[in-house]
Amino acid sequence: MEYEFIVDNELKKLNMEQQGQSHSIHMDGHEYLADIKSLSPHIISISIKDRMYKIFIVRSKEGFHIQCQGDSYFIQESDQDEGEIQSSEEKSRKDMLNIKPTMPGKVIKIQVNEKEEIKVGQTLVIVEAMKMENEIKSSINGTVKKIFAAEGDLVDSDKPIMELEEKTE
Amino acid sequence: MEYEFIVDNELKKLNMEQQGQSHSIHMDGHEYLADIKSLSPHIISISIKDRMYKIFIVRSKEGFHIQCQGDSYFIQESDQDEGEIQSSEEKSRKDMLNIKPTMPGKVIKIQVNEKEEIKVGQTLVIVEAMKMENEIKSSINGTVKKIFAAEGDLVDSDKPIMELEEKTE
Amino acid sequence: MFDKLLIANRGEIAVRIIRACHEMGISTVAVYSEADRKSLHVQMADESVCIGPAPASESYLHIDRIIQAAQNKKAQAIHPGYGFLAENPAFSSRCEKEGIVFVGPNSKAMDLVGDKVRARQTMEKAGVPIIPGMKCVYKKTKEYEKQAQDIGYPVMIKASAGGGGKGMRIVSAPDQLKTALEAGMREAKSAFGDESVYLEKCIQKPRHVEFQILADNYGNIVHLFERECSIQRRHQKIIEESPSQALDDELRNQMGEVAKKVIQATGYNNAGTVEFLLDKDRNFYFLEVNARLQVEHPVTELITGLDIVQHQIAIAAGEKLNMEQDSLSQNGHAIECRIYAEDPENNFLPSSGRILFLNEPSGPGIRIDSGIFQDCEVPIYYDPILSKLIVWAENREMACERMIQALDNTVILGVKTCLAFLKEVISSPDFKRGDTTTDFIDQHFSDWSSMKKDPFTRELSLMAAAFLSQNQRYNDRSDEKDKREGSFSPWKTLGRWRLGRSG
Amino acid sequence: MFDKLLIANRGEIAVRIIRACHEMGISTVAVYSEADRKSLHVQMADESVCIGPAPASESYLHIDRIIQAAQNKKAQAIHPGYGFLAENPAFSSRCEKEGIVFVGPNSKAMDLVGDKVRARQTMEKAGVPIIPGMKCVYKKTKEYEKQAQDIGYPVMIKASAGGGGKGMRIVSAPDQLKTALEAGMREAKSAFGDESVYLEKCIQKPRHVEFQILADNYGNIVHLFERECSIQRRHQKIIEESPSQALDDELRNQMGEVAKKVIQATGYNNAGTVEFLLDKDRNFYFLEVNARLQVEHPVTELITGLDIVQHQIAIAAGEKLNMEQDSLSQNGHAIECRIYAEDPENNFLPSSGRILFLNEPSGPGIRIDSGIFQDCEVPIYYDPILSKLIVWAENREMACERMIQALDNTVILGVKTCLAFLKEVISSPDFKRGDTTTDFIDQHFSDWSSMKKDPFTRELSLMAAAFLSQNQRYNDRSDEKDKREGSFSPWKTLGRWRLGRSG
Repeated sequence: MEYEFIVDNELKKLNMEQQGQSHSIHMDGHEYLADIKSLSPHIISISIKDRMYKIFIVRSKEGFHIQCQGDSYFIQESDQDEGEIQSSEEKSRKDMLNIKPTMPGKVIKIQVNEKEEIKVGQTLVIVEAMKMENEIKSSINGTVKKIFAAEGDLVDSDKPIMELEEKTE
Repeated sequence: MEYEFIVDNELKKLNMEQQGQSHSIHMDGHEYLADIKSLSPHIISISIKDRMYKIFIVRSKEGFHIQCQGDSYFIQESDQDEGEIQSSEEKSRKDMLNIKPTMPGKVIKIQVNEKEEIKVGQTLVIVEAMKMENEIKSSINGTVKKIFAAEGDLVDSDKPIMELEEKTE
Repeated sequence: MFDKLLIANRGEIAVRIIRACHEMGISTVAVYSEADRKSLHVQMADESVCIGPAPASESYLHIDRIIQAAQNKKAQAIHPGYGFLAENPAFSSRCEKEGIVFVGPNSKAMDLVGDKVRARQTMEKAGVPIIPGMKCVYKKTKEYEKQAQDIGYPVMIKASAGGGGKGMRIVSAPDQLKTALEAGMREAKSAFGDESVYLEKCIQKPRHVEFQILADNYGNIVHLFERECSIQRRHQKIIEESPSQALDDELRNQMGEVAKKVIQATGYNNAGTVEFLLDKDRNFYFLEVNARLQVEHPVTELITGLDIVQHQIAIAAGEKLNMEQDSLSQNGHAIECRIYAEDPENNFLPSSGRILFLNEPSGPGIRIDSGIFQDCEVPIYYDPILSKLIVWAENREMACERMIQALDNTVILGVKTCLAFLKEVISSPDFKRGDTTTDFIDQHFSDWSSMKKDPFTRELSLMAAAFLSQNQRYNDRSDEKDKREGSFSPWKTLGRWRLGRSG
Repeated sequence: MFDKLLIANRGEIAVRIIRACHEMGISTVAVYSEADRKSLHVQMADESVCIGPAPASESYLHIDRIIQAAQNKKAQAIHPGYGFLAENPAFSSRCEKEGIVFVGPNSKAMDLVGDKVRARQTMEKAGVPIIPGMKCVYKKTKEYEKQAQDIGYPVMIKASAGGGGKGMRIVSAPDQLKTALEAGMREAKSAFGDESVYLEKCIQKPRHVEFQILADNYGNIVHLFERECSIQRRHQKIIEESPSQALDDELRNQMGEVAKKVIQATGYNNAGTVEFLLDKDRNFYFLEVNARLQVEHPVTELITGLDIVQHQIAIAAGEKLNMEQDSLSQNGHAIECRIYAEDPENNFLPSSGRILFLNEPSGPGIRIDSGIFQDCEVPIYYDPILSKLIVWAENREMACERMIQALDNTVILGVKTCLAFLKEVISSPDFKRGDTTTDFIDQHFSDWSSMKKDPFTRELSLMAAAFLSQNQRYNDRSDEKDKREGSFSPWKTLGRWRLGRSG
């Protein structure tokens, strides 16, 4: 069976077929014969050539949260979030204009006003979470288009606090 | 709501009603006002008068496996196993005639034959599990009615190895 | 000894203190905010009292409510843990006034050492070496600008009222001073309720070496040797160890004696820590006294075999120290890693959420002081420390290897953690060599990214995801139940048969 | 040092050895039976080889298959753990023949001490006090009957080839001898592959005191002090501690020196244990040498700070002992509880099944050597030890309190365990007083029943069951998923933003 996943912003294709007690897997030109077993709802054991690997995994609606030999991964099924597969550049561009906190927190200080001109590196807003202050700075030259939050507001990590507009020269 | 449970061979009735954030519970003439919360799928926190109690619990088809402050319980819903509520005596009587191993294991030696007369305390069968031998002895005077297993058989804990018949004098 | 003690804290340290009390036969009262109803410390205490809404200012920092909880529950003593009210003299003097024993220093000594500026004055008088810098606090930016000029850039802004890196900023040029001062003051205010800050000369490439002290109420003082805590990010320690690689017995004795002098000069009692900066020429400077139990106290417990929390409580109850300096020794090597919910790839920003899966390591030489459990929530309101992983071994090399294995066996899914980062730090040649200075992270790991992950672990993870997609049985609860039912149930056959007896 | 080592065992001890190897940088090969594909030790090793069906005789006791696995994987050494082939001279001499280093004593010494009867002869010659009893093994029941008569009832039947209580029986009258001999021989055969048994005088109310030994390949021998292991059920230890309450320094030194003499007289090398019985008049008798790593070795590790497994491997690799007797000391107090899947209410009959829920304690002074994880299966084929809980504290009283708390925080659902029983033993006044003899359980706990449970915990359990019946959300997987999705996901915002940098 064919699977398509997104991991670390890359699309990965994988073919997995049951073959007796084992699974035959093709991926990125590699071929594996693996004995895969569930040890528990959240632990999977993969045996390849007498080597056993333990993968800790939790599935949520967004995707798979995984830890394997100290490395952490977040894997999404590609069909689930078609719109998400956009180029890294495009995504990073959108992020530059939509100012979001990296984590949920409280808006301590908004350092700019709507319509104000801003420069690269200028502090836009200070958000506090877990007793730490985080300054969010602009990465563009332009203007503040719209501010969605007020000082003292609790803000979520995926909702923009303000929207910027880039100066086109 | 009314609940009926069997625990330690006793039938226990319990009434539990939601009352705001709390639950009001009646049981054995006692009345409790408790704040009950799930901490995780297998941990329940019960708060009564600022005291918090942590109950570890897993539900299986047979019933609830529970540990609370070092004490272990197995609780069954009474409607689930109507037939199970038999008097202790009756149950223990049945157990005396149907010889089962206390745990799954291997039949090492059968010390009696079918139709053989047996006495209280006589060794009937020796079962080994986890490298330990367990002698199962008769608790009645009577005869061996039927033997279901042979030496070397792997036997389960809930299937009889032999059936006895009590001598009626 | 006390019958009942209230713990005015949360998380791993509250759990740690509750454990100590239970072992001493002391009944415990936990306090908690509305965000913490399901937290571990609340579940472990004998009694738990809700003291207000989630924000710390309305719960864990609310003196009146905590005192009231202690009085209602008839607790004879309060242990403040670290952070929150631990170093707040108003709280400790309030306890004294209400006749509740505060497990910590007397409020006068706390007041003195807590005011970093007055403490510096006292030390200078006592002949203890201090870092050049301000000897009083000012109101106006102008005055700070002048002081900074006198001290010479780079300067360090520090909160007058507390430690833990809160409010701390390095300023390397005059034009950054104003913004940094404002931010530092806001952070100080938010963390300690006092916005005073002062300036110190920035010592280049120092090691952070501190001495653990126990002092009873009768003037007996011992030090429990040093901890080195040079590995810091955002001015906050993340890895601590003992012994320090930089000390020999001579320097150790010398610093230990100075540390005891500091305690004596301030009239300090109970457990405390005297912090020093040690420069590369083996000069050491008094930094401050931490007037509380510290996050890293387990490191000292493992090398001395003493239970610092139990000794704190015994001292507070009026017992005499039952040890002499000469009877104490350092055995083996201990290292602590603080496991924070934070993202090392993103400047260690805190993370919050639900712990979806948790596996804690175990085995020889491994200690976990944990404040979490699988399926618990990590709230956004408080310090994001999840747990501490502490290892002990015969020597430093073995301790490093043990820590690397233990970190590998620590699994936390659902929130971001610094686990992979900690492992790389401990595994790095510079750390293994003991070349640890406070700029270690900035110097060696400023561009750290876990994107250097092993491509094979990524392939394995993809296989696991595919397997789970294909094979839903574990996600389908009813099927999981069937599996369980299929297995042998010991309760089915509740003991009728007895071995070798009449059945 | 070895590059690769094979562990010829399973369960907690295999896990323990794998950990030690990883810390030493040695690659590990696990072997497993078909019943153990999902077991912890298989998952932890670098490589794992299936060596046959579930019955031990076809897997963990199958010498050819284990040797072949070692050769295929190019393992230079084999660690046998305890039980299975650990004390089988045929196995160790086979290893020697194949050029594989056996981590344990040389086969000649193992042969000698493993034959309990020849060992007794050797000890008598060396002037070591032994228990009156048989000095050779016979074939016929008649001969045993005569010997028993000479020794005087009660007599003890013991397996000539092994320890661990397997094959052991107390016989108090002549008419029980024949059946007991047969059963003992069958058990001995099943456990060690050798049915030989012998008879000893039964010492009344002794303490079981043993000395841990390390001996390198160059004649250097140290003892790591004693362990007291008097608390036994079915002749198997369940609680061990060090120091013993019965020893003072004089007796300790005396017994320690005799223990070293035993090792010397037998030409023994690597780690081993010399067991003694100590009677109430402080007479001690040589019992046997356990020619292997013991279940209770962590107790000694905690009081000496030495990693016995790592030292075993170093000795096997030809390293010299890097310690002297005078440099060793006992620090504090350590207690171990063995957590078995067994039913203390039903004569400690083993239990098997699936671990439905597992919580292991953590915190200061707590060590867990575990062979299980949540959702693992406990197979019926092997020794039912699940894990070991070991605590360390400054003194015995504190260690007992710590153990009680730790037992309370250990939760295992799905199989029966001796947890509640262990807690009652440790809490009992007799144990606390240190009045521990090998008949302790029979004397104080023969009628133990957990039916003396607190009625209130029963009520709480009923409330929890009612709550779960009412509120199925956690049993309904889809609902649980919803809860998780609702919480903040740190991965949603995979690091684009960096603090204080251009976004």
